[in-house]
Amino acid sequence: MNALNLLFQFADNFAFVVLAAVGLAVIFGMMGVINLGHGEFIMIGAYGTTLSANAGAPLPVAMAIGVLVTAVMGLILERTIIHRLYDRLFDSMVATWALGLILTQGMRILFGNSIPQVSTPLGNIAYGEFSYSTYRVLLLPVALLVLGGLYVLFTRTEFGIRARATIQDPDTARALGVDTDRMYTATFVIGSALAGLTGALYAPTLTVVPGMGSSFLVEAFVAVVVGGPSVLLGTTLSGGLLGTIDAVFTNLFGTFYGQIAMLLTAIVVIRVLSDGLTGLVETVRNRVEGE
Amino acid sequence: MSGKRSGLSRRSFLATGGAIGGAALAGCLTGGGSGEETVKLGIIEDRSGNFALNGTPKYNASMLAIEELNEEGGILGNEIETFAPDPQSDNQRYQQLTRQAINEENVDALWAGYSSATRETIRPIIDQNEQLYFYTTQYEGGVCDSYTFCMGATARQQLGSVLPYMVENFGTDIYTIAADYNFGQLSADWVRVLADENDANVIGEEFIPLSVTDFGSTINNIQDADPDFVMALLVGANHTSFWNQRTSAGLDVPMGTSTVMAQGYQHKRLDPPAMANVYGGFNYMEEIPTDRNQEFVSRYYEKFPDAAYINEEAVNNYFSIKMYARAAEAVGSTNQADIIEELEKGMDVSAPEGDISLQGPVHHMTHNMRVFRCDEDHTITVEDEQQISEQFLSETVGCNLRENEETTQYVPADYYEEADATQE
Amino acid sequence: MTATDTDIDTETTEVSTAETTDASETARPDGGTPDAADSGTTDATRATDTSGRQSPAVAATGPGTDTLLQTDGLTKRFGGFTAIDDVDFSVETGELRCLIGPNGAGKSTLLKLITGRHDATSGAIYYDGTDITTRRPNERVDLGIGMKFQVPSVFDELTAYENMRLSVQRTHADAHLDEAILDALERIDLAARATTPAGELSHGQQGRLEIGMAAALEPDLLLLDEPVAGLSVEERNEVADLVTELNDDGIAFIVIEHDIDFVAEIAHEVTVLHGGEVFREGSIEAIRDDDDVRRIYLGGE
Amino acid sequence: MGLADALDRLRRPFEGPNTLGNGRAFWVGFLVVLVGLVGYPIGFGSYAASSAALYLLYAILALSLTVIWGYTGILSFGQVAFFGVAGYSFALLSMNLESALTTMLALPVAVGIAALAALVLGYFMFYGEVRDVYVTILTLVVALVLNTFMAQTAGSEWTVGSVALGGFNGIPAIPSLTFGVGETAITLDGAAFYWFTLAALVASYLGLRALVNGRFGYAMVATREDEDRTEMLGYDVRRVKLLVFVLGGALAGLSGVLYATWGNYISPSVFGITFASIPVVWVAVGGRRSLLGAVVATVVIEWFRQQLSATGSQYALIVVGVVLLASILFVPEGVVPRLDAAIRGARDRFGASNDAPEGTPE
Repeated sequence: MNALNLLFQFADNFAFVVLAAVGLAVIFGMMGVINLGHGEFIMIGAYGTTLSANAGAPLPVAMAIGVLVTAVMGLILERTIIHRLYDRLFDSMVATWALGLILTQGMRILFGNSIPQVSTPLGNIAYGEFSYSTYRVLLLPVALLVLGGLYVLFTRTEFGIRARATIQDPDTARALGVDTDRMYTATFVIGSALAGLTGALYAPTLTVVPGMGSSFLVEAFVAVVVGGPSVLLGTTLSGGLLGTIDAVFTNLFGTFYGQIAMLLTAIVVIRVLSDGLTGLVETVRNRVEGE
Repeated sequence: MSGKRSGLSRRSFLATGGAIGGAALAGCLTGGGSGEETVKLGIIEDRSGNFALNGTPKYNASMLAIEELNEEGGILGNEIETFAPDPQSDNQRYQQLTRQAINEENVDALWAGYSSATRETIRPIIDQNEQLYFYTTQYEGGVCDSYTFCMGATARQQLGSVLPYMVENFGTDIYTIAADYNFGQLSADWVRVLADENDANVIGEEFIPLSVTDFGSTINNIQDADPDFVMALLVGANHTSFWNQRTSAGLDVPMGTSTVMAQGYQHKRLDPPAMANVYGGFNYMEEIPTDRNQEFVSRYYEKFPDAAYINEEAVNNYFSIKMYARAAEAVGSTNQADIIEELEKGMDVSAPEGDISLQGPVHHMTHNMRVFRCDEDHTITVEDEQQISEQFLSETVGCNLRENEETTQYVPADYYEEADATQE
Repeated sequence: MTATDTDIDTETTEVSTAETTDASETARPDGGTPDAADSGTTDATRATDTSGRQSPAVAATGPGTDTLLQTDGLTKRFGGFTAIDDVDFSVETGELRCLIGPNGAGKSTLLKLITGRHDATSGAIYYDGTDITTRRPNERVDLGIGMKFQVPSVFDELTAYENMRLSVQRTHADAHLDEAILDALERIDLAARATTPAGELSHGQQGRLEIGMAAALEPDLLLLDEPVAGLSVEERNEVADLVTELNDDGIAFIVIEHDIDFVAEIAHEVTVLHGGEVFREGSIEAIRDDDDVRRIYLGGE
Repeated sequence: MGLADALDRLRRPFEGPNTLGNGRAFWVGFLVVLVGLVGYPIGFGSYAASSAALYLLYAILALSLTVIWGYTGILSFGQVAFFGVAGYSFALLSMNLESALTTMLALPVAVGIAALAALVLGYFMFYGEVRDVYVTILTLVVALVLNTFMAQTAGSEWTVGSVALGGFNGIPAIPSLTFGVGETAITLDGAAFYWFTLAALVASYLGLRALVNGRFGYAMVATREDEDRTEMLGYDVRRVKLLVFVLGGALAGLSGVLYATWGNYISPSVFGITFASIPVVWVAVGGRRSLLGAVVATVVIEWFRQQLSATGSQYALIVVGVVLLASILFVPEGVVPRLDAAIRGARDRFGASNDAPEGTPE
């Protein structure tokens, strides 16, 4: 087993888990809404990107359009549907599942079963007899940038403080003059935009078809649950853990074992750590501070 | 137009549903499967869900064939009706719709399903009802069934055309990557059998779950093994990601296939050069340069100007519907047992791919197999062409449906040492 | 936000689980809980406190003793914060004991340790001859410990009848169930509201219903956490009567209460908790006149 | 009077505040509908019966989720795991030991295996203090593990006895249920299968009505409302949840066996995320605290989806999505409880009701 292979595969897997999960994690962690249409939001981002690129936009611009389209869609859906479903966790699951159904089939009717795909830019990194797609490897720093950006947004800005106040205690936040409705809307739009970004980033390297969302959903769910309640730390930690496990098991035993190992890890983590990996970090920190 | 037709039958269904039970029962008894006054064909093809990409051209081509037949006066002087629901790529729904087609719509013949999983799901229902059924996808082979006619090329035919070509041109070390399900496993078995017959070696083999979209480790594994060529038997939308990823990773080993381009037209959908240096063994691609084919292609796009591609399966639907019509005319009725008997005598068929023939005793086709090459610009050229008959059932197994009733699927592992993966 | 002592421990855990943003930021609430302020005097109180302490107990409960409940060196820590610190505390059969102390003294935590809602960090709890330290809450209920929470926590969506049925069906066979439920409702004066969803009952009625449900389990020891907080004078008296009546039937009580008049009305013995430790124990009169108790209350507020 | 009283006594165990539809009028309606359902194959033939049988067996799956989710407050997203496990178990048992006697025995054994799987998973979760949405996701992940695992069993090494697991393609040619031995054996297909399924559904429905209105039902409802509080009344909440989960697993298993024999086929797609979502949809639309709601919604939704699919329209899935969205947004408590409330409202307005008001203890 080549060490660089393993490293690149890890980078690839880590980025995939983090990017698949981050939009779902923001919406679930901050609003308590499980978006079963998350995969379809990613699909919309990928369609926005691919269609813009096909229309002649340079790839970075096309990606920005993909993100924007998804964010606007998130805004519209939040104002019309999602905002009625706060505090109704399970209803929101059914509703977003239905939305996913509508989005998938809607795109099929509008654009057909497939659209011309964009090719992957940036060539490859060659080392010895091996090579790896540069673009896929670069998704790791991009994933880290996304996480860093969210960290700054939620901890260092006025908006972030208000948003967190809203989540912890909406009534008090409202009494302090925070427009909590707007905070929820903004959070949902950010979550949608992140899903759109994931779609935009993977548009040049995955197959963009109406049903593509389902390939993100499982990883996203598993990562969010394994991560636990703290959105950013949790997503980062589960990206690290699941990425490593996938890379190692895939390399040792094959792709099937990589998938199974990841799912089994999720089951064990949920069982052993009721608050996910962040719960573990919390406990350890409390213990250290307690001494 | 199909919407209108099925809308009609749906209304009549609702009407019967609303009527008193006795009347509906009487309707069931009189509307038998061999009614002379109408001809009704069941066309159950996916137009939504995972297989919509492959199913839609099949649906289109069926409608084209039926329209052409109707313009010529239909079958036995009757206009052809259709029952054409959308099974939404859901096998359980296929079961329901197949039962509806047989028991309620009383279809005279049935075309249904893309994947072998679908075929195996509905075949018990077909056999139980002794329903004439055409399965048109290129598939793993081995189905010896008194009521099922397999119109697609088998893995042995498809791989048998491309694999010897690859060995001759690139070398003897083969690395197989295949979708991890029944079709992929059996196709990989055939790669081993054919490698042995052509004095080549399979130096590596990897089965990839249908849900996988990330091929980083697979690409590394191929580079590690350093084969002369790869046999890529990948299936479905997720696996299509492989081509972009192998190109961007700089993996430039030539690849042979029986499963991409002719089914999911990846060379049209992906940006060049994703499919560069891919060689496929198929009975049909719409790029076949013959006049007969080009004329067919223009008829198709005239009827469906927005259609994306004509895939291998679409053409199999097209010629088999025409073939069915000829058989019905020959026996002078739509009696299913008579038509099966007629078809079992064998038949020469003029198809868009060329002149081919039905091998009656095994319910399979001798196809005009070509090796197609996709270049840097995604231009398709024909590299090789030969008639290849179905051999596994007719020669190895010795299946003869003219003499014995059967509903079996045979697998190569029972007949070839090389195909038995458990031996290694 | 009003931080009553009961809320301290739950607050700590709640905040840490509700923390949904980056955990590296404000992992825990600021250190300035009311307790941290109190426990500035911990060392001093520990010195005075030793005299009131009982000798380390062995399982001195059960048949042949008068002691129903005994804790031995009971300690509970939340992270770095010690809510209950090495407490030895006992209740006799049929006794009615009040538990008082300033906010953050650990009164509710002690009750939750006894009911099993919290697990002890160290120490042991004996009840009626059994070591119940690691028993699950429902097992402790089966042994005869009942509990009424601070905030009325009846099942809001179920009717008063259905609420009561949940208790009564544990002690009665099907044949007598209906009768027994109505009797139990009668006893707490709620028979007329049997079909009303509990969430629509008044605060006082909910409190009575909850005590009634706990009593219907036929416990030997009932724990009440601030049973009269927020009630009108009339409602308060009804609760006092109910408690006295049940106590007369032989049920022992541990009652947390701030309302010293209410305490005086019902209690024989009073235990004062402070900073997670037993500060004083004695008759209500003695405690009332104790200058140190007065001082910690004033200092604590 | 004597007969009416006797009938009233008969219905008492099935009534109570935990179910909709109490009182004489309801049971008269129930019997009328039941007679209609029993007569359906006679009126409409065996194809209609076999179509309807699918909806009825799905309704048993929906009931299994209602009892777990609606009554006990645990949303299991993985009911299909037990459905599939039982279906596969039945296939492997009946095909390995093919005889009338063994298909008869394979039914309870397969249901038992599903219940055992639920017992193991439930013990693992509830005695490990896994709660709320984490139970939901954990059960979903279990279904997905089974999906991933079964989908890769295409190779010839994955054979149990004489039966290949078949990977993605699944197992075809599963025998139909057969009762009796030798010449006297009755194979359940067409109308007979429909009646058997209907009987299983009615038995499940009535059994659950009796359960939720009895002692244990109260413990379930209390657990749903507030676990800590329930524990303080001496109930072992973990045990309550585990028992309900096992019961739900067994019912889902029964449904799964019926499914496997309905189409003589089972494949890993029963463990997939699409199929896993569907019971949640049925139950949410029907009203998750209503057993009747689950049954009605399942039958109506599945019939509707099938009709739409048969039209071949590309808008079929969009229509399904829109209808679901609308029902969640505008009828959040579920369609059947809403109808029940509307009927009772109308009755009150016209003062025609002689029945005791709902929820009155008797």
